[in-house]
Amino acid sequence: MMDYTANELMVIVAARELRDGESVLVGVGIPNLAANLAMKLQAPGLNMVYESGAVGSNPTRMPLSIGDPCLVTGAKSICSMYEQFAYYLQGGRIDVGFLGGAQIDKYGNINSTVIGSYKTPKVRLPGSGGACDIASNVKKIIVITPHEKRRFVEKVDFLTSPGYVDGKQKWQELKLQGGGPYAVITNLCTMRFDDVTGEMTLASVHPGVTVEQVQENTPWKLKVAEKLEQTPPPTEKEIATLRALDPDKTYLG
Amino acid sequence: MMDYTANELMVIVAARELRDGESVLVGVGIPNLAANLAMKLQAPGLNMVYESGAVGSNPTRMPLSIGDPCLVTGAKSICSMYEQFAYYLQGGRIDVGFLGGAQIDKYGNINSTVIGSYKTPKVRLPGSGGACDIASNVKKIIVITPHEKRRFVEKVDFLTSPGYVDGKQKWQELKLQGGGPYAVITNLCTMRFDDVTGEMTLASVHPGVTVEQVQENTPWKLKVAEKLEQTPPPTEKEIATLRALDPDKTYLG
Amino acid sequence: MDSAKLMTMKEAVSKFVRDGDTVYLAGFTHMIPFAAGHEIIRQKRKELTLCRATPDIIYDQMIAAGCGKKLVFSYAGNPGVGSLRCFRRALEKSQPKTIEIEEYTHFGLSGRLFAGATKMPFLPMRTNLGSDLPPQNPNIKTVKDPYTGIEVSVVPPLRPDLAVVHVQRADRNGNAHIWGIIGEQKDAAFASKRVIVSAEEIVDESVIRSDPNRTLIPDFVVHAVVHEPWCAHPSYTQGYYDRDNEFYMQWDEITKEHESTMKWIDEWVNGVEDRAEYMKKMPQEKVKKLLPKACMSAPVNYGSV
Amino acid sequence: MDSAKLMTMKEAVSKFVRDGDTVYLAGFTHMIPFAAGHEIIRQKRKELTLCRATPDIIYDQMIAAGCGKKLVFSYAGNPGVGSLRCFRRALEKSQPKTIEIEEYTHFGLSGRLFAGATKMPFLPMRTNLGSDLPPQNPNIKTVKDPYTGIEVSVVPPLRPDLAVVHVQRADRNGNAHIWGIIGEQKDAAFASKRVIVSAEEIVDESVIRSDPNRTLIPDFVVHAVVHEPWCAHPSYTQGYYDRDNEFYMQWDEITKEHESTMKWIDEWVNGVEDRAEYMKKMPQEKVKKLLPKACMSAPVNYGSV
Repeated sequence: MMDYTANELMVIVAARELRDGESVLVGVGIPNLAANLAMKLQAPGLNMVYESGAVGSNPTRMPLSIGDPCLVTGAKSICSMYEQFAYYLQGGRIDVGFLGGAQIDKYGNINSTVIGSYKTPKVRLPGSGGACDIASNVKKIIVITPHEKRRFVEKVDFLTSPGYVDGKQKWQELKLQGGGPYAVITNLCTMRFDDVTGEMTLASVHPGVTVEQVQENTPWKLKVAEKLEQTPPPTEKEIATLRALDPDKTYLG
Repeated sequence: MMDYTANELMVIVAARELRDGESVLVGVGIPNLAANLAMKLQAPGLNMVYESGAVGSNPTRMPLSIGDPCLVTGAKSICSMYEQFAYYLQGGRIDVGFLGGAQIDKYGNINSTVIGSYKTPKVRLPGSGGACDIASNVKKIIVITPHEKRRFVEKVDFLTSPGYVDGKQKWQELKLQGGGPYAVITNLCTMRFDDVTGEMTLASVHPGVTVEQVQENTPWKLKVAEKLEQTPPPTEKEIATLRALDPDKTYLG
Repeated sequence: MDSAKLMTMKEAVSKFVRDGDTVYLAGFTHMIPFAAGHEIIRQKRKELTLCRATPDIIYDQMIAAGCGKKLVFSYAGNPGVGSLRCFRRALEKSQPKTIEIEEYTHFGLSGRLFAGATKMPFLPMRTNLGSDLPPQNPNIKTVKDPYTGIEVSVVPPLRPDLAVVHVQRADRNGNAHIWGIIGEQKDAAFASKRVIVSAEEIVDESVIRSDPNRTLIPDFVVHAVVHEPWCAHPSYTQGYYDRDNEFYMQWDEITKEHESTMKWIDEWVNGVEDRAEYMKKMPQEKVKKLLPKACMSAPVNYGSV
Repeated sequence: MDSAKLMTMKEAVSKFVRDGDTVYLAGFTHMIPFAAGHEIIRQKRKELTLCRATPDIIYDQMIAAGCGKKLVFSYAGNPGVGSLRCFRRALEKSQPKTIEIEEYTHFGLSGRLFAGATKMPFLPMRTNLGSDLPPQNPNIKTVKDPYTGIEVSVVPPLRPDLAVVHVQRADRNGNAHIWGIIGEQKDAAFASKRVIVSAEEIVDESVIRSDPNRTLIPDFVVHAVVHEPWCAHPSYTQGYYDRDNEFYMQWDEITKEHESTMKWIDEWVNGVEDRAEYMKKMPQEKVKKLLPKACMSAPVNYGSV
């Protein structure tokens, strides 16, 4: 078995979630790598859309920001900022959106705005950007995050991007067109969401990880799926393809 | 004094209404000629915007439609249909709009939809197109029309594009951003609108025309301005410039 | 990349246009897809809800041929010429059959399409108030502006079943470059459930990728790609052929009676197999007259970093 | 044609930017007009309401220099790097002075600008619901959709006093060609009462007219035209120079303290006369590294009829 890092594992597990022909709203870093990896493997017809308005980019380097010039030259299409959000996201054209944040809670709500109170912040974070808009409109939200107690909280300090809010009933009342949180991928496991309650549920533990380890790093009593799975380890092909995508280890370092 | 036709006179009188630096929403035919004439004379910096999304066109021939390819090649800018109405008209960027129609009434309301009733039309006309949108949003509406009894009516069969509706009070209640009807130019005279009531008022009679003649061709008792003016006859320069614009007499025939 | 999208207009219409569909054959004066309209007539589609800001000659023909149940429009004239006589005969005399109408202003209808393309719940706009149109069309409503308290006019999104959009050049997956009057081309494609893109030229993906800002329609909203030169005649395609203004004037004569109209349709639509045959039938000196002189854009540098 | 529009950045800022203005220096990552921001700092404008979806380094600098009273934004981060430390210091510690905030999502803020550019009374959008943001921002309201009865989120139009928009090329009247990431460039120009366009190149009007579909900003909404090469550094101009990612990473170090930030500003902003001097001060091997290889668009034919 090959050696791999926690970041490599997360990227590979995330890439496996993508289906051929889907359209993905891609952020920089890990999600960008996951989408590019899926495209090289099982999803050659993946449509990559960037928040900056670039569609079907063909980057010659790993972009530092979603507005990098390398995402423009050789792209399929480019539109304005309002158009990107209006035609693609609100237009219901995006299947998968990747999100991250400082905190995520048991209903998949994400905080990327503030630690502490909004008016008197302990730590002021960048804010929503497109995150709330993505959460409200994509069919599947996938969150990739390190599994740490300070990130997994029972209730987020500030709800930036709605998951199932306080359960699936509330979500349905909001009449958002999106499908809600779909998977949370960490260095330890993959979690999904209960069909009825919308609560985060341990679905698959990664190689060498125990349920106890996951629970230790999750500050509430985590639900476990009836049929708990074992995440298949990365294949040699997955790892080799991934490393070729980030030879300078900009994101895999 | 030079000979000129009724159409030539209308175009020249209309062209005089345009100020340098104004933006004009131009239709084909007479209004197009008027705008082009003004640009060659007192308003070299006139901004011509077409309903089709073309801005600052530089046509090599007289267009039959506002979507003609000659309005595109060499234009300054082009935008989509929704954008044209949204950014330019609703955006409050247009000073003057030219309108015409089958009927116009004493408050400057225009009918270009139907003669008879809407459900069982006697004559079905093309409908609003952009006319109602133009009437609602430009600072000055200028109407150019032959002065005929069947066109001037006390009340239009169908109100396609609002003038002052049933008087200035109603207009103010509607909170439209446009300035309302500004001038009606016919082969006989120029009419303007009463500041207080919004009623059409004879402002200037064209060379050789009497007030009685105008009244005979207007089916209601037409108000006459306290200071009734005489329209100055076309100058040689106006006529020569105009004829050079339509050498084949497509619109001046 | 789904190369199976490339097909003939006959196949595209057969596969994607259904009786009873709400259709939007796009193009504001420019690039009106007449070849698609003719194929729909040949394949005898019926009960269609025909949406276009400007029905133009294309819907006049489809109405005469009996394809339409309803017309959703904002300006039913022959621009610069006069009436659309077939539309008027259907409305005024139910000939060949009656047609329902749903009418907007240009802003209203293009706004409905924009709202459909961007899935807005509804679209507020500064028009319609004071006009007699809203009382005739219950789809035009008002909403109180929560910021000023003023009643504003709103229209609902339009989401056609099918759009046909003609473009200058597309790759085989449907990424489309469009220039000149872009009208409702993009909005029609994004608003519709099924999209046929026809193109004067099918080009390599690298041509599209050399200028992504020119790509108004990306492949993944497109279902069929048809290589159809001269698709738009008697409308035009900027840089490829001029508008046949002469024919637009002749149409007024041709359509004086329903019978004379049908004679033309039988000869020029039902009497030909496809657009290629239609163009072969056209006098060649007329075709030549429609060809423009070249007038190229100054290129831009995207740079490679 | 008002050739008097052509002026230096110093003149443009002096003439069109006033204390207390609501300003929008446009550019989503791309073509951020740093030269304008620096000139505003040099001319000591204050009490500005700074609007940008992504405040980026440019507003971080203006906040550190004390120009801002309020920040209207949707993502206050250094993309791919981390925080905007000057913004955080102002918010968390009122250093150098306190700053008010008004916060939206990207869709919300770009929507406000779009609504401002098109003078919509208000803009309905599918977002904000369920988030904790609306309770913190009374400008985000709801309206009942008259077609479905559902409550939808709405935002009001944004109409800044001043916009600065950097472009690749413009003519001397301000007709501007823009390509690459077009962000909020067009909306900022149309939404604002006064508009400064700065350009890498001033070209003849004939270049603009050779490709009217590329003109996102027409002259008559523009008040000043500034020929300002390298205006956007450390942001970039597609086809002209690359993003200086290295500087974006260095900014995180530079701004560790307010003092170290002001030292940088004193050297690179107040210590130079204008953008030309700023560029002369830059190591030439660094400048060279930012120059891209050529990558030209395939031209299109507009045709002449």
